[in-house]
Amino acid sequence: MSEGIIIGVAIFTLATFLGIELIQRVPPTLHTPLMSGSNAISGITVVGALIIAGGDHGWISSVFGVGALAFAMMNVVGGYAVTDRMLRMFKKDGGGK
Amino acid sequence: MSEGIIIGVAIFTLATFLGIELIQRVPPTLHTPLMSGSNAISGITVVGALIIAGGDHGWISSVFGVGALAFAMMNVVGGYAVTDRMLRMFKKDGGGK
Amino acid sequence: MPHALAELGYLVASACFIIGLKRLGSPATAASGNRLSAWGMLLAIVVTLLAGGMLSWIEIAAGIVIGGGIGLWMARSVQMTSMPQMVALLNGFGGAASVLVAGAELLKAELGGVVLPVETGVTIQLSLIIGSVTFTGSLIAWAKLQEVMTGKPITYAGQQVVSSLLALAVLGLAAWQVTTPEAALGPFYGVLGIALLLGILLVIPIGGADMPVVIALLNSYSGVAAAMTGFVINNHVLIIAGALVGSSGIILTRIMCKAMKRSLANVLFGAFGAATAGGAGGGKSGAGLTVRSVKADDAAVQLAYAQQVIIVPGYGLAVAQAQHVVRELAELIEKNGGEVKYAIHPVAGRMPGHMNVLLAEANVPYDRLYDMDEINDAFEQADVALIIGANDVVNPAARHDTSSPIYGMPILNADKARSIIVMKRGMNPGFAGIENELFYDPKTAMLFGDAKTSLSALVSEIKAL
Amino acid sequence: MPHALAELGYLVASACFIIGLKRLGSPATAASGNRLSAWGMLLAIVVTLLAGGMLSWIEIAAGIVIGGGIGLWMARSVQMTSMPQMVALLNGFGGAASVLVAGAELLKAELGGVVLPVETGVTIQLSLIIGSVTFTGSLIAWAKLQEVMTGKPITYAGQQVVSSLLALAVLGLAAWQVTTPEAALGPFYGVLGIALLLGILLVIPIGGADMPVVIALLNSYSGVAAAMTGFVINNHVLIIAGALVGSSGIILTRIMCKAMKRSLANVLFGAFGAATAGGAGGGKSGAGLTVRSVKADDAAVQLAYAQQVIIVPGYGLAVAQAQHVVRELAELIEKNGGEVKYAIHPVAGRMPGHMNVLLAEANVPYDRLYDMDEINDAFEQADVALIIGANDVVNPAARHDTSSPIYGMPILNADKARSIIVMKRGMNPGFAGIENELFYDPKTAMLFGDAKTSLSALVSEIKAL
Ligand SMILES: NC(=O)c1ccc[n+]([C@@H]2O[C@H](COP(=O)([O-])OP(=O)(O)OC[C@H]3O[C@@H](n4cnc5c(N)ncnc54)[C@H](OP(=O)(O)O)[C@@H]3O)[C@@H](O)[C@H]2O)c1
Ligand SMILES: NC(=O)c1ccc[n+]([C@@H]2O[C@H](COP(=O)([O-])OP(=O)(O)OC[C@H]3O[C@@H](n4cnc5c(N)ncnc54)[C@H](OP(=O)(O)O)[C@@H]3O)[C@@H](O)[C@H]2O)c1
Repeated sequence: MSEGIIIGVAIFTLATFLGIELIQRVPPTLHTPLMSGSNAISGITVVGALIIAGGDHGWISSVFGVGALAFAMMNVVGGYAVTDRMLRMFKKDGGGK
Repeated sequence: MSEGIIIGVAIFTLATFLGIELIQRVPPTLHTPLMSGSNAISGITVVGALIIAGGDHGWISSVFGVGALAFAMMNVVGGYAVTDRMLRMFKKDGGGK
Repeated sequence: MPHALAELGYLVASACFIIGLKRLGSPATAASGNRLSAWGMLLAIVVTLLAGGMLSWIEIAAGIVIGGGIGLWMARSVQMTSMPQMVALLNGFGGAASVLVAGAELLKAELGGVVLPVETGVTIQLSLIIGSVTFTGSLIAWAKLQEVMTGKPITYAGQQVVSSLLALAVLGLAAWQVTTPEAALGPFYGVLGIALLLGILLVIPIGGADMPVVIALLNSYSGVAAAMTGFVINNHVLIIAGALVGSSGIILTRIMCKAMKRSLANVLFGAFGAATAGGAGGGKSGAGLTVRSVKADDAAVQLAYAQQVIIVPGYGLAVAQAQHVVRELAELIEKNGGEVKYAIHPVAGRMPGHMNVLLAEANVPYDRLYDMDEINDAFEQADVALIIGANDVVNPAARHDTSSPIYGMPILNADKARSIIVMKRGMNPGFAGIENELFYDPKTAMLFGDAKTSLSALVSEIKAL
Repeated sequence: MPHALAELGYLVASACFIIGLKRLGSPATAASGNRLSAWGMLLAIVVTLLAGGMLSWIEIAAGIVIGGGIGLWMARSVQMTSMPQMVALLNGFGGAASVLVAGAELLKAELGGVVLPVETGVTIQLSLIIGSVTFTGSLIAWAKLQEVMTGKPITYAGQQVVSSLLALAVLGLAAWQVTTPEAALGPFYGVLGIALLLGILLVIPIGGADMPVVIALLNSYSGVAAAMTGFVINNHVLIIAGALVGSSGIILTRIMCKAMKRSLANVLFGAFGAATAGGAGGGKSGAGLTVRSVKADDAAVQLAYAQQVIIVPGYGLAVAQAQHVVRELAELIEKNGGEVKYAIHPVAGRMPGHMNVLLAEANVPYDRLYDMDEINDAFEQADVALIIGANDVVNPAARHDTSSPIYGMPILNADKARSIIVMKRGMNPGFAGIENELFYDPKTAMLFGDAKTSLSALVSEIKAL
């Protein structure tokens, strides 16, 4: 096992602990936006997709790369936009009156 | 700047965020043991002290290494032991009756 | 862009995700938190574009425009009542992206004759498998919720044996690929095909109403898949973001299971809704008891003169899309001098926070919505508990009937109110497929009909008073 | 032991620290959490011993035995009332260890003719500076609390200018060392000497009663110093553990400042307790008002027949070491049919949680201790509020006197009780150095004398009734 992977595991472990602490505090009111918002974060694979799509690997780049990029972008843009739409509706005092 | 230092910064950042989340939840009842207990954790420099003391650096090892080791061990042992002493006193139902 | 600077950019992006998630924890800061998280994502994308020595800009532009466009269109056009499906679909896309990235890395190595280090091989396989299961599993969840396919559990003899064997086969093929230095694409296709199939097979035996739990779990998987991809391309922002999402999904899964008092294993393998639904019609409390039905005009009088009204929304509110009329009714009651509160059960609807989102859409201020623990003592002082399309979450059997499938689930004390009005279309059971004795309570009046129609009728009756 | 295995061991140790800290968050799990954290430390030590190719076992054994022995002896023999000093001392030792490790790394390089990379140089200097300030600063804090030196702020003209200049000098010397490739020990000694001096100068102008804030802050520094040492020796367990302690110290500092309604800057540079203490004797509310004094026998009667008694402990309880007698008294009152609760103000005493630890030592169950928010409404129903060596935390001036230094600090509503008994030795002000109008309230009776003596008298009087 290389050292790189252990550092990766360390980072993964820390981030997992942190995620647990952060999410446990979210009140039920916000669980649906939380789900779609965290879902958008998992679209971070867009970074991997860009590296593949932008590389010089012939059909792998154009098929896998562009496919991955499109999927990841749907996840990212769709996730953030829909979460924002939901959250903009949350108001403290009925402004709609 | 080398990559190693950025990974270090990443780990430091994650651990700091995590520390903040963890400590914010500790009720005032436990603030004193928390202080001494986290103080004991900062004795982790004992690892650095061991590496110096165990190395082959002549008087640096024997003076700085052993000195650091003794200081760090006081911090570690004293901190954990005194925290344990305090915490063993916390009881839910007056057992002393 | 030098490597160290790129790493620093990724670190800042990670911090944006963390702080964004933290701010998602309170209604007042949630919107800004989500935007911060989005800025972090943009930063990660820009850093990658600048650092990566991109060659094929046309491909990149195509991918971004197509994906971003579809995503934006979906986010704009989806109805608030279809949020669960939407999350399922997006989740599936995330899984698919992980599969494609990991697949590309594998193909590059195999076709280029490069022997990957074992740990990279392992993480590629994990990313492929988890991503594939997430992809097809999410699509099935979407189909069930969208009612493109039956919401009933699909079971067959030996189901779990088949699934277990397929899982073993996938692991075996993956191990083979990792340990064979020669280039071979067979196991890759095998792993891909079987994992995709497995995603389908694991989700079809789960009832449609359990889909929210499945979605939260698959959300967690998509995070883990992203983290694995991070190991593959050795990028820490993927690991951090993936781990955050992975833990968030798991926590939400646990919260839902706890609120329903069921184990995760029971949700995944219990085929809930198949057996119990059959017994619904002939439930024991139905025998010999009578239901008191009421017309809208009488109910309107009762509500118009009530001092304290507690509204209990449930899944039927979402089905009827009645959130706007509810607010109208509440405002009318308040104009007549009554006080209106909303009691939100943690698993009302089909997704955690479902009711909150619906009512927020209708501009109901979130400080009028009370969690179960906050409001349960207030029912005793309420003149009317107005139950709109809710069923299981107010079923008193959860308190005393040890044989009930919902026994032990904490419920809203609507039965403690001075009087109760229940709006539903007929006597159909709710998600758990069981009778509700509350409907036979002498204090209860049933206002039958679609919730939206009934509510509109109430509104015009009260206006006419 | 191979390198990767050692890394894994360190990772497990880090997880022990994290889970340990998490478990420290609830009284029921705190003791096991602290032990888990200690096991993590042991693991880290063992891993280092096995992986490091240790040469000089005698030195190591000497360091471990001496340090561990002293630490254990201190932990065993310290009195619970001296906890703040103990933490200060241990904290200083941690800082000293960081200094020595970083110093050794620097000396090795300088004497061995090795040119360190800039980032290593920078982290070594940070570790040296922060560690030195932590070391001497903690020693001063200890001396003030132990009353080895005066607890009063020591100030002189131009103090902040001198400190600022020294701080600049340290930074300049450190920068010089880092940027000079030639071996040079001058700047090293300079940095060390000035930083040690700075630690002293920064803490002497702070009043003894503000030491807990200083200790929490220095605790944070010692964590940061450990993390910097982690960067120097490139070891992640040091970085993680150091960061955890660093953030924990900062949070505790913030909690304390908030509870006192003062800014951190005011604590560090305000020389609190110097100016204000002077005005104490002639406080305005003292003029013309009279104090009602009471004897132990009368107070005993009042307590013996009270239904609801709320005990408000403060710093005087710690000074008098009266925690055991308090419990005895409470048990007596309960035997007579009364109910006793303890009201704990967040900054009662001289350290956060100070009262909790003291009362826990006397075996008072922790569920009898109520936080300010939980109990403040209960005072109105209390027959007697028994104030034992507390002063500022029950001073009503905090509510209405905008000119008071404690204005705005939330206080315990002891003045709302039907009657109030205050135990203190005389009319001396508390930590904030101000008069307390509560003592002049017609409802208040003062029982003068050392808290322990008065309490013992009460106990025997009640027994004799
Ligand atoms: N929220 C979550 O995260 C989550 C996740 C998984 C499972 N669940 C489960 O879902 C259930 C939620 O309980 P619930 O009380 O909200 O809903 P429910 O128990 O499923 O009951 C919904 C009721 O609404 C009525 N309804 C349907 N369409 C309607 C319409 N157009 N107008 C008026 N009424 C309508 C139905 O009766 P009619 O057909 O007679 O009208 C039905 O009885 C719980 O059992 C929970 O465990 C929730
Ligand atoms: N807890 C923390 O973390 C922390 C940190 C920093 C600062 N502080 C500050 O410390 C103060 C704490 O308030 P407090 O009400 O607990 O204490 P206080 O306001 O300092 O008052 C303590 C009182 O106890 C009396 N006393 C001293 N020795 C005694 C003895 N042997 N027997 C009986 N009485 C004795 C003193 O009066 P006599 O001399 O007349 O007896 C004094 O008025 C607050 O101002 C707070 O801001 C607290």
